[in-house]
Amino acid sequence: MDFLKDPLKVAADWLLGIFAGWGMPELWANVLIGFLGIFILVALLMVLDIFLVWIERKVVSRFQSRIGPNRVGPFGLIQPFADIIKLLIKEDTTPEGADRVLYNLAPILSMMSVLILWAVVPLAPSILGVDLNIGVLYIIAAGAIGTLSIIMAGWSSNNKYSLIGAFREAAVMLSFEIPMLTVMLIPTIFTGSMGIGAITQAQDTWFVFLAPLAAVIFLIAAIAELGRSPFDMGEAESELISGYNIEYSGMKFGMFYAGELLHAFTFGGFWAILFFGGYRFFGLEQVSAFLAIAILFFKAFIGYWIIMWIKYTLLRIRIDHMLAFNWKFLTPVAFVLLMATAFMNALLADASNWLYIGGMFLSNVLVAWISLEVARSASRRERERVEGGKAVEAHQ
Amino acid sequence: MSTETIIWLIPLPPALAFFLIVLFTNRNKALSHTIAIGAALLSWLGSMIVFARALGVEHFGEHPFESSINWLPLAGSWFKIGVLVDPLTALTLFFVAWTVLMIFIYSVGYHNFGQPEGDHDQKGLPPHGATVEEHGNKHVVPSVEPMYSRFFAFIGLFAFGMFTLVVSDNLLTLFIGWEIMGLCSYLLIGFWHGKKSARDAAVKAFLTTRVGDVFMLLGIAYLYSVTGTLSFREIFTETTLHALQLIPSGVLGFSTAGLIGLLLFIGTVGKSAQFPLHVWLPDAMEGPTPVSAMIHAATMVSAGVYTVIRMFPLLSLDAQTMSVVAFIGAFTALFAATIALAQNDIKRVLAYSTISQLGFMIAALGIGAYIAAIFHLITHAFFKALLFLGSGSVIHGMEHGVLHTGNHKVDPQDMFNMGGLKSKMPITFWTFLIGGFALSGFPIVTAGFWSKDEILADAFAHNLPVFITLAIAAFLTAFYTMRQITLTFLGEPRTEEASHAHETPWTMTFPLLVLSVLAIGYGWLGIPEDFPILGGLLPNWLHEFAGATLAHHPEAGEFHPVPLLTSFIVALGGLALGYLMYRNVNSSAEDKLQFGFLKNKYYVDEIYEAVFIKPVTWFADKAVYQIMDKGFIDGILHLFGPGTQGIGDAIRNYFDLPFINRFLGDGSANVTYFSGEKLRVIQTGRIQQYLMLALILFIAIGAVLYFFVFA
Amino acid sequence: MTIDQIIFLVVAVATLIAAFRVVTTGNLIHAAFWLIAALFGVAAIFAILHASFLAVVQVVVYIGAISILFIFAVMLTRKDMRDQGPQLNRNWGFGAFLAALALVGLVFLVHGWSGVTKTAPAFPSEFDAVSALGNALVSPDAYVLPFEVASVLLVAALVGAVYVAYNRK
Amino acid sequence: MVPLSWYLIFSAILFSIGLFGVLSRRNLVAILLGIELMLNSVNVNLAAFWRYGTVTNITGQVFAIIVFAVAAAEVSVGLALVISVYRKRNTVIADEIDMLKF
Repeated sequence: MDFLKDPLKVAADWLLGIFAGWGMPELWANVLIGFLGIFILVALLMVLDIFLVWIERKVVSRFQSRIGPNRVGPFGLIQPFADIIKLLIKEDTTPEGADRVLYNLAPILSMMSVLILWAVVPLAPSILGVDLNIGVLYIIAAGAIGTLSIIMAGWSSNNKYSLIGAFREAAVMLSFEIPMLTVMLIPTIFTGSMGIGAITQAQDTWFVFLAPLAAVIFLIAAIAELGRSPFDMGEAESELISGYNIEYSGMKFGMFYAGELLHAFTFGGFWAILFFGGYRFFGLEQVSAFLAIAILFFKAFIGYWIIMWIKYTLLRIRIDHMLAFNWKFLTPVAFVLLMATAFMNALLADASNWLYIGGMFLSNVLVAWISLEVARSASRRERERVEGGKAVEAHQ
Repeated sequence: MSTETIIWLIPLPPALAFFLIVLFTNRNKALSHTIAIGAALLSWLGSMIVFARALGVEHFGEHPFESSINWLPLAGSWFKIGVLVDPLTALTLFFVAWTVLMIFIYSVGYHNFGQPEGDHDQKGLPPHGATVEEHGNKHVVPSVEPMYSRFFAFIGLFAFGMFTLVVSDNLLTLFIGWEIMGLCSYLLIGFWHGKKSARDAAVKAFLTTRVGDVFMLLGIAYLYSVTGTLSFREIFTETTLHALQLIPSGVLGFSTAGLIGLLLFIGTVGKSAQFPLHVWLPDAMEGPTPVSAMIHAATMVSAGVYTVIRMFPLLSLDAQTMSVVAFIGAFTALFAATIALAQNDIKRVLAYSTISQLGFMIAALGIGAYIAAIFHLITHAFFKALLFLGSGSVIHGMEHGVLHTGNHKVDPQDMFNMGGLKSKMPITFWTFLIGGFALSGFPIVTAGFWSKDEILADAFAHNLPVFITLAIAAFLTAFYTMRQITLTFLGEPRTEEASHAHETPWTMTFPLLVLSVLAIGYGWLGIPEDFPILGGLLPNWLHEFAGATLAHHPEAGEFHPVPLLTSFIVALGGLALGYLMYRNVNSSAEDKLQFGFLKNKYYVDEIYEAVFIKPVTWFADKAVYQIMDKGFIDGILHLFGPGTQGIGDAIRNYFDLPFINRFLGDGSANVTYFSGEKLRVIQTGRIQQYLMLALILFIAIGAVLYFFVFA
Repeated sequence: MTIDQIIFLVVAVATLIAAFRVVTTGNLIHAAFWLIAALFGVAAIFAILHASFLAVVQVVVYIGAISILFIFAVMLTRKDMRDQGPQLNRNWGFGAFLAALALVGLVFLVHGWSGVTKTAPAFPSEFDAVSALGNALVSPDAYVLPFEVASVLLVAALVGAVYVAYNRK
Repeated sequence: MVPLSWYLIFSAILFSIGLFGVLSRRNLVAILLGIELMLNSVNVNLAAFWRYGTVTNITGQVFAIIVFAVAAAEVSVGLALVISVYRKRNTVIADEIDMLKF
């Protein structure tokens, strides 16, 4: 039973016993076990990544009324392996005039920025890489490394398109970090801690009921952070051919690609953790650690599916519109929401649970409604200015 | 909110309105009057809440609402200021709030809000009317007051002063409110400062009341020096009062209490326009009519009487003071009533009647009729505000006629130019009639009857000469009131202007209606218990309530038929006589009562001119200006001038020019120039070189400090 | 040497090498990336010091924002991608001398200070540095005023930077 | 344990390297890079003094946070100035921007 409850500890104790038997000092043994854990987690994630490719392709084809991969293996399940083999045996080109070190470093950093995120993901009540008390900031910090990898890739490729793509992507990521960090502070307010584990523990009521608007803003910012459509500024096939990764081929491109998919899944997971209770589901997580992991992954897959849904439904937004949307709408709304939440939190500190939830929910709805009204009137004025009075009438 | 908090807040809205209007909204007329009326409404609301809560308190006189805070630190203790609402204050708040609110509303209509700007109106003069073109016809309509917002700011400040005075629990804040009102009355009487008469009236009012105020301040200072406190509740304790009564003051045989009371009373004489300081009140009619109603009928002069009533426990300690008070009150009542007989200006008649009625109250206090004085104070505030506002309405209607005919020589305030307005201005007529009957003491129905009857009854019981004087005054009151009504409203129009007058807008008539209800209804609260027939119907609520203010509850007087009959006779007789005498009078020449000495107010102004003003002017001109200022002070200055100039020249020529200019001035410039020329090469414009230089110096200085200074 | 010391030395040496490359490398883009490496090193030093908040903020602010800004600026201020001419000015020798002098002075001062041999006190078990820092930043008894002034400074810098760099055409 | 002096020496060296960069680089952006190094060395000192002083007294970290804010402001304004200068003068070499001279 212990193994079902807390497999990590059981396994660690078991390994420690073995290593001690070999006469290894306890300190070294612990370090070794830590590295082993990291290795296992990363390996599992990479396997997951392979299947994400398959899922993505299947889902997109269903969106587009196709069947998708169906030749290799049952339901095309072996297809991603075929893809990998193709990528592995492709020629690994490096353009002339490229900055070799940075050029080769970029895909690694890209992958790394995703993988280090999993260090703070609470997979189950007892399975948590590092319980950082600043987990929320850590997510942003990892995003900063992702930005870095894109800049590196864009610059070192010695290609205009890739540089432009990298600039755009960096601008977008820097900009959307702000509303993202701001709304991530809202679960922090509810919890009183920035630790991801603590945030999950605190969600007796899913935070999405307390802060629906924050969840929406987080999703939008996350999509922008991922560089997925409709915010895929960095790639923008029709304008920049393929943006920052234009010059990459073979497994290096594969790492960007896999990194992007895993990133999307990871943010689906963070969405679930921050707003949908993480591994919690009516006490089921207490039954077994594996059940908790399953719940978390199920939620993360739903988040991932929503991200895909948006990606394959909406068109790309122009870069200036997108930045304006962030700076003139999303960021102010996030700030206002943060202030409103802090205010309500102080106001309802001693209120009953239901009153607290109701007050929070209503304040969110109110902020959303007001900001939409303001945005609507502003955009109407803008449209009148740009198109003149008659054009507006024609629109209506 | 607790009642105490509300009381603290009552005076505040008008003051805020004053600042808001003066600082921000004075360009927007509608906003300004909205703010002012809103403020008045808030104060009204607060007053009504306080009043209602006061009614609900058992033995309110012993447990008034009071609250105080530390204000000025004194050696070892604090001077406290605070608020106090006892029955007297509650009643005063009631009528002040009502009249203030009504007057504010009335002012909107009076200043022609909503009418166009005048053709050639200018600030400081009353509006002259504007020409509008309608369907091709040009005609003249009233124009809006050019200083509209300023007016509302001033009356807002005024209301602040009045509320402060009423709710304060000590003489000092009372005096502050008192002085704010003095300032406001100056500003408002001189509101149309383009008119010389208005300017003069403003200065006169200010200076005359100042005479009273100085004595009042002396009284306050004396009181403080004797008792060490100015708080009413602390002064009116048995021990303090007893002490005040026993210590002789050393002046004319007055006790300390008597002398202080007398000094405070002189303040009231100035504020409430009692003889001999009454001269300012009729002249103050130069101000806009709402001001006349506010200052000179409902509130400010009431403040004087209120203060005397407030200090009654002190005053009543000394019989000598009381007789002075009674004498001045009774004399003023009669004196002013006689002057009112011969006045032709509709507002001046009311002004003298105000003086006369205030005399009634003072006389009532002088004979110890405390409750009667309160009662008359309240009823008088209502019906006198009503009469003033009514007269303003009449004047407004007449001005309308003047604008219609275009004959600006016709004085719209002269009663002999009116007549027959009853059918033109029905609402004004009926409300004015109610007010006039209340003033006359028309039996049973009106509030004025009950209060005046109570004064007469008390006077009959205590002091017969006063009773007779007041009875005559009451008779004259009824007479000149009916004269006024007859000349103004009855008969046929005597001028074309009068025949073109018409009713004023609802903002003016609505306050009239409200006030006329109060002018009638308020009297029913104070019917004596043993009055025939009516006595038992309603309990004498006012007596119970107001009497509780004093430590010793005053007994209701025995009913006696003589004063009652007197009241009936003087009121009805005066009214009848007035109507009979004036129903056929068509011009001032036909008026048999236009005696010179009455017309000229017994030459009091002239006497003052000769006795006080002329000598002072002469002294100021001759002694102070010619000899002291011009001869002596200017002479000294003329002596200084050339001497200083000589010294200055010397310093300039022998020190400034050679030493400072040449040596220091030019020399330093040359040195700077030369050194700059040499040093400028190190300014390379290269930031890193500067930084290196700074770093070298930093390291060098650090090393020197480390090794030599701190070592 | 304990593990702590070894880790510290490795990180410190790597950081210093990166920093040295920042000031000597000819390629400015490389300099910017070397700066990123050096800043990572400093973040690691913060982590060794148990200043976890500072470490993460170092990554977010310096690497996530400031370095990217540097890279942008480097790219915006050049007509082509190559660097021309020497990257050190004529007085670099004197500059190196002054920097060395400053180092000597600082080391001398550090050496002469009595508190230099101090070792770190045990980290209190129930002490949460992040919440303590948060409370200190917004507590009126502590540092709310500098915190607000810093906020104002940031806003002023934001507006000023936009104004200065705005291309009026 | 790592002695305090190691941190201090480390930050002194980092500071001197930054100082050298500030004094010797020709490019304005590179000068700013040097300034960043100097600021970082200060932060290391602040954090080290916090850790080695009274840990419950958070002043050192607060100062470091303020330094972060100042650094961010400095860089944004500094780079804006550099870009502005580059637009006007078409150079970012510090020695060539010397209009403010005799």
